[in-house]
Amino acid sequence: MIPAPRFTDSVADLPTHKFGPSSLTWWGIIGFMVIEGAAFGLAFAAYFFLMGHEQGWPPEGRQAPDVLAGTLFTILILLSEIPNTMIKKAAEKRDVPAIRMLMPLLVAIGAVLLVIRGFEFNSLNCRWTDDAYSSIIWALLLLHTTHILTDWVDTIVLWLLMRTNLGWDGRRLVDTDENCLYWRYVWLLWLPIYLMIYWVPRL
Amino acid sequence: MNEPPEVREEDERLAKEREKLARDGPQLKGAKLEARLERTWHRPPGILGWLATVDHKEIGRRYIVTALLFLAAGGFLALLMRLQLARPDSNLISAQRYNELFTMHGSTMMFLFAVPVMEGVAVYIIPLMLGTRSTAFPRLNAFSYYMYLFGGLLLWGAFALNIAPDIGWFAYTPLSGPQFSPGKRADIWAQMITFTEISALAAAVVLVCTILKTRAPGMTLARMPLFAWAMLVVAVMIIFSMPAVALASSMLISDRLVGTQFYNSWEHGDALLWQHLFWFFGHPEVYIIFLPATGFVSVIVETFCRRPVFAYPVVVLALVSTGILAFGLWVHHMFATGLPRVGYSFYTAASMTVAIPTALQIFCWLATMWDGRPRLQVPMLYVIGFIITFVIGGLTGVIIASVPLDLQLHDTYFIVAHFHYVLIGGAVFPLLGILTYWYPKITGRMMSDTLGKIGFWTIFLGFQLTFFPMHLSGLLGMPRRVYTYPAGLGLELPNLLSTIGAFVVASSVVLFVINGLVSLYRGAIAPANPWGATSLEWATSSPPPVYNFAHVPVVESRTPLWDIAGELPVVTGLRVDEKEILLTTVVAATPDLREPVPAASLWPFITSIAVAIFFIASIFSPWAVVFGAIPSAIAIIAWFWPKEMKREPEPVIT
Amino acid sequence: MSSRFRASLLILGVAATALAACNREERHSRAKPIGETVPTGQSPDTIFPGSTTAQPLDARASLYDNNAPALSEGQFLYTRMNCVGCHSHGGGGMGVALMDDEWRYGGRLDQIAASIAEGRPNGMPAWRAKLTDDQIWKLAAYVRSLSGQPSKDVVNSRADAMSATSPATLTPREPVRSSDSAQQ
Amino acid sequence: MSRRTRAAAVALLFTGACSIQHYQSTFSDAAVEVRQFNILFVIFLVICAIMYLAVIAFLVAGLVRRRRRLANVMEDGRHHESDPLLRTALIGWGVVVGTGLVGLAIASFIADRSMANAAASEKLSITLTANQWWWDVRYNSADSSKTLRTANELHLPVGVPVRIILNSNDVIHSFWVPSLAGKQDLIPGRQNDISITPTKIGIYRGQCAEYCGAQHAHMALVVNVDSYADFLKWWRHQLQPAPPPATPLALAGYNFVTGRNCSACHAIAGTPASGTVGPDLTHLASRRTIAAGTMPMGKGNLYGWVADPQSLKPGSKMPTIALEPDELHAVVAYLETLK
Repeated sequence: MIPAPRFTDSVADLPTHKFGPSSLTWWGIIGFMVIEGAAFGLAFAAYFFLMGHEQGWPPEGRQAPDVLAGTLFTILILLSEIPNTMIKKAAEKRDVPAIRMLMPLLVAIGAVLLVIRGFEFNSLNCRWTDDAYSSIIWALLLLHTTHILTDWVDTIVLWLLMRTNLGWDGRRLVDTDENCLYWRYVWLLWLPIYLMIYWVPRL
Repeated sequence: MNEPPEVREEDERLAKEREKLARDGPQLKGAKLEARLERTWHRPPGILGWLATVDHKEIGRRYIVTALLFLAAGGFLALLMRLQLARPDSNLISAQRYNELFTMHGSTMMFLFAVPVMEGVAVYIIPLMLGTRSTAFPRLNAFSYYMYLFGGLLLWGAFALNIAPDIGWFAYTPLSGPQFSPGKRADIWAQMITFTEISALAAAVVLVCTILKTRAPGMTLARMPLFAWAMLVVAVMIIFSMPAVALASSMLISDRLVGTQFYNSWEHGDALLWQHLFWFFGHPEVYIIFLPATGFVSVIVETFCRRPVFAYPVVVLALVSTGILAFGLWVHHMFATGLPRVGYSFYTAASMTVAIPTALQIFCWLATMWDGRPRLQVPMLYVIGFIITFVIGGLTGVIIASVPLDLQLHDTYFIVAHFHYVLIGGAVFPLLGILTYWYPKITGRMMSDTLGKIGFWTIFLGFQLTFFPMHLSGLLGMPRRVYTYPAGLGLELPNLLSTIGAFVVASSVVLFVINGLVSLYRGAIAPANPWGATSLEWATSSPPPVYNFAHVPVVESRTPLWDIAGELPVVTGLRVDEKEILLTTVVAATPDLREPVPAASLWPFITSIAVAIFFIASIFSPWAVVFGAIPSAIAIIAWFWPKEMKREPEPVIT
Repeated sequence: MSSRFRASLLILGVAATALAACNREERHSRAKPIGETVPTGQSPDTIFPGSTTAQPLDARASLYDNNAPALSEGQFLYTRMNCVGCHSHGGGGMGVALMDDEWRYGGRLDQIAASIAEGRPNGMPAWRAKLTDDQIWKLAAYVRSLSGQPSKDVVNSRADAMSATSPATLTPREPVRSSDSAQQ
Repeated sequence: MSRRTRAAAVALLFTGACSIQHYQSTFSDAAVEVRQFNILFVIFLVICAIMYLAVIAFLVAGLVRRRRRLANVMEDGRHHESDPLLRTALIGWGVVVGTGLVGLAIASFIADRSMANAAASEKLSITLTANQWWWDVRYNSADSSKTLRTANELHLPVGVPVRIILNSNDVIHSFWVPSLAGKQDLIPGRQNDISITPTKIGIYRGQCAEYCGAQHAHMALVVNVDSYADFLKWWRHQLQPAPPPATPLALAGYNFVTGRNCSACHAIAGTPASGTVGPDLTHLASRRTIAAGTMPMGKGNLYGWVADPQSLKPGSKMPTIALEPDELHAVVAYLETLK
């Protein structure tokens, strides 16, 4: 009843991992990026929707956030792309020692970023309960902080992994490569948020 | 390269080992191969193994059964509501309880039945249809089921504890906000949303990756079964629409728990923000439920008309364009909110445009029947019932797309009639048809034909009796969501008819369940391909072995099993000592990678427990967000920590 | 009630949740039997600031003090009966502050109810004639919640109005001074 | 036209649907707006019916047609062929559906425009404020002595375009009088309006059409469309303050209502009772219903409502007041004088 097999060719010599769109996890990560992108996009839409029927933005009686902490954060997260790219390249070149050397740097940067983020919450000049404006900028900042946090933890875990001999496993190198991809996404997301929180209210 | 010597030696040793690795092929086939694969793929025994399974067939079965249970529960609530509405000024059910009933009914049907059941069917059948051994990310798949289950239990547990939400499935602010919904009812609703929407998103990612990357060699996008196309579109729609309701409900719950002001119009917020976000999700949601059903219809029509669906490219384009247009319609749920009228005309046009692809699809099915040789077996009967019923719903949809008409009909029983014609006629009928159709593949036995036919006619006629009169109740001025109505408005007769019809429908559902259960033990043993169908799920035994296919099949046309001369072309060379599937390229489906499949694991289950505690606790204290996140994070890390402490023997190819 | 709830929570979570569900979410829309009244133990002339009375807590308090719908109806009355006029949103003004820890005439639910019903010196009018006992109890429950007394899961974070105070779900529970030991 | 429209609508969809009272039904021609609705509705109905019949005809034909010995099916090995005629038919079908929809869209757009234009010329302005679960009605007038407040009942002069301004005090409600016009939401923090030009004297019933909480089902309002003369008569009468109590029983009631609980929430013009939480009671007895259409006005229902509103309309903001029997008699006796 089940049709008999007619053997064509063999896939025995195929590899078990490649970088980029061939990798299954690459598609998974893209999927989750799109999900988060959609969520952020809608949050942005909500921000401009609320801004849309206001005379002043921020609403009168409120002052816009102080830009210092946010700007520091932006500069640092942009700089973090340098070690990030180096790690990505190293992963593709299977240069494990370089990865082992660079990853702690990325982890450290992440830690500093989180500290600065703390100061950012302090420099918003409002509490989330004050009004819808305050609520939405708190929400944006919080949403992005969760992304920093999750990718930071992920980076730490990968770092520990790379320090073992497992680091030489091609599949782990693909993971590293894709973690770098995700970090890029995280700082790309930040740029519009930075503008919306710190500069749109100053227009 | 620059690895240290011990690593290089290790690699060479592994490379030698690789030569000895067991692969399927001419030298290893038949019973011997099946025994080896059985050993490799079977999950650990016992209750723990049951919780740890990552087999898409087991998970799919659980999805389907759970969803059908919620369907029964939601339907039971509908019966209670119909009893209350059978007579005017009835005091059978109190206002508060009735409001809980329709909230539970709507939320259950939309979030706990309609979407999950479609995902469940897809999770079960798609890998078989595509000729692969597993879904992508099987652990994520398991996780998504558990999240869904816990979300459902949360909602119904609350109902049992008399804290059911009473804000409608749409939860409009400010009624659902802190001031007008005191207590926890609304928070429970919002967290149920969080559960189901995480589950749906996870399932969507699994399906997209499965459909794009694990198709059998030769199954180009242009040869992909229409059901796979439908699910691909649906999964992408879920990915774009679900975040909207996630965002909206998070804003709602933070308004309620920590006093944010998103929906407070006195503090620069806006009650309509909720409606925009909710319907940006809520309208695509309807198509997320309907498009899989069109996939079912295509499958059934193809098999029972004995020819491929007419104008395949048109159907595919129709699916895609529906998926895109669905995101441009949400405002037609808000015509009465007083937004600028000119904008409304645009949404009228858009809402009408979306009728065109659907009309074309319907034509293609009818053309297939015309051109083919229809066999009127039970699944085909459901397709005919689908067309007769759904088209009415589609046309009333055109009617309410018009602003002046909608301003009268909006939020009346006319709408209730409309969307039940669309959702029951358009989704549940094909679902019942496809369950009858795939039942032998899933269980290995056929469903009773006579019971099936009786069941079809009772549900078809009962449905018309229930919902056709609702058009009339609406036009006679009966608004939705009222727990009673006064005598003398002419509403008595239509409501009584609806109530009677509801019980007819219920009885036929019971009949379907009985048929399903009896056939499980008494049904005729099903051969591998009882319907003489053409897609790959019929190329393996019924029920399929845990590894789906002994060899990975190769596809050479759009109708593989109809075009092979006796022998099914296959590729060989996958490992049999490790779980492995074949990845192919996205468009041309040429073999690309051998992907190791993760073993069964308890971590997805443990993670879902941690996350469930996290979410439910956060209803009662915002601090739970902080404390709950930690165990969840630990569980997730444990889940993703690579289990194989021995390294993969292949070189990297960049 | 709330203490009993917590105790039983430790013992048997599910049962407790059920209990909580029934009592905390139930709407007592049907008013109390005819003839029942707000406690009149302390009429204005026998009250002087700082007095404490060692009477047991009125049994009916448990119907209101941790009941979400009761609190929100109290909130409705608080604004619509214009308590805001004197007491503002609890911060006080012409009238005393209600969100601090000081209770001149007792911070216990039945004592607050008595204060509302009977009125107090220096301008607090008596509401007995204007509001039903049920309404007075609900109003008292809301007033008591202004200083964070009830458990956090029955209070509203905010009203749909100008935000005057920080969310009730986040207000710390004030200790109750110059009240009596029956306070939970 | 619209009578035929209605007939046609009924004949087409639900035979015999019109054999009953229509004071809350869209099958009506009591206003310009609803008439336009009916015309448009029938146009849509006809075109949709034609499309539906086409589909069903094709379905039946496809199932019953007699087939050539060799069909384009798998058994005959021709399943990759298909009837060339069908391709042209597909295109034809696409064109037909497309044009049909375009036509409907245009018809809808025209109707929408003309309604908007009708709205332009407004003579009478009313402010309707929704509350859980009753309607607060205010007739606006430049002269403040002429603005009048009532509840749960609208009186409109026939033939006069009226603009109703819609607000809400709490949650979202929706104003809907099916026999006169479509609905419009009342949204807290926003202001909507709707224009109606009644063309037929009569009594119509409207109902809140957006779920607004426990008693959503009991939030109706009555619309009286009167001749202009009758409307003015009603108007002048409503501007009068409440008459002083005549009988001693009514006096007792007056004292209770103005001195006790009632006055905390209700206002009665010409008396100390000036609460704004509940409906204005000045001419309560002249209205057709009690508690926003929950029950018809009458002595018995008044007794029931005053004695125990919470079991008649559970959750309503009107508390059950522990009245002694004599108080109850007195209160009802007084309320009955508020004609």
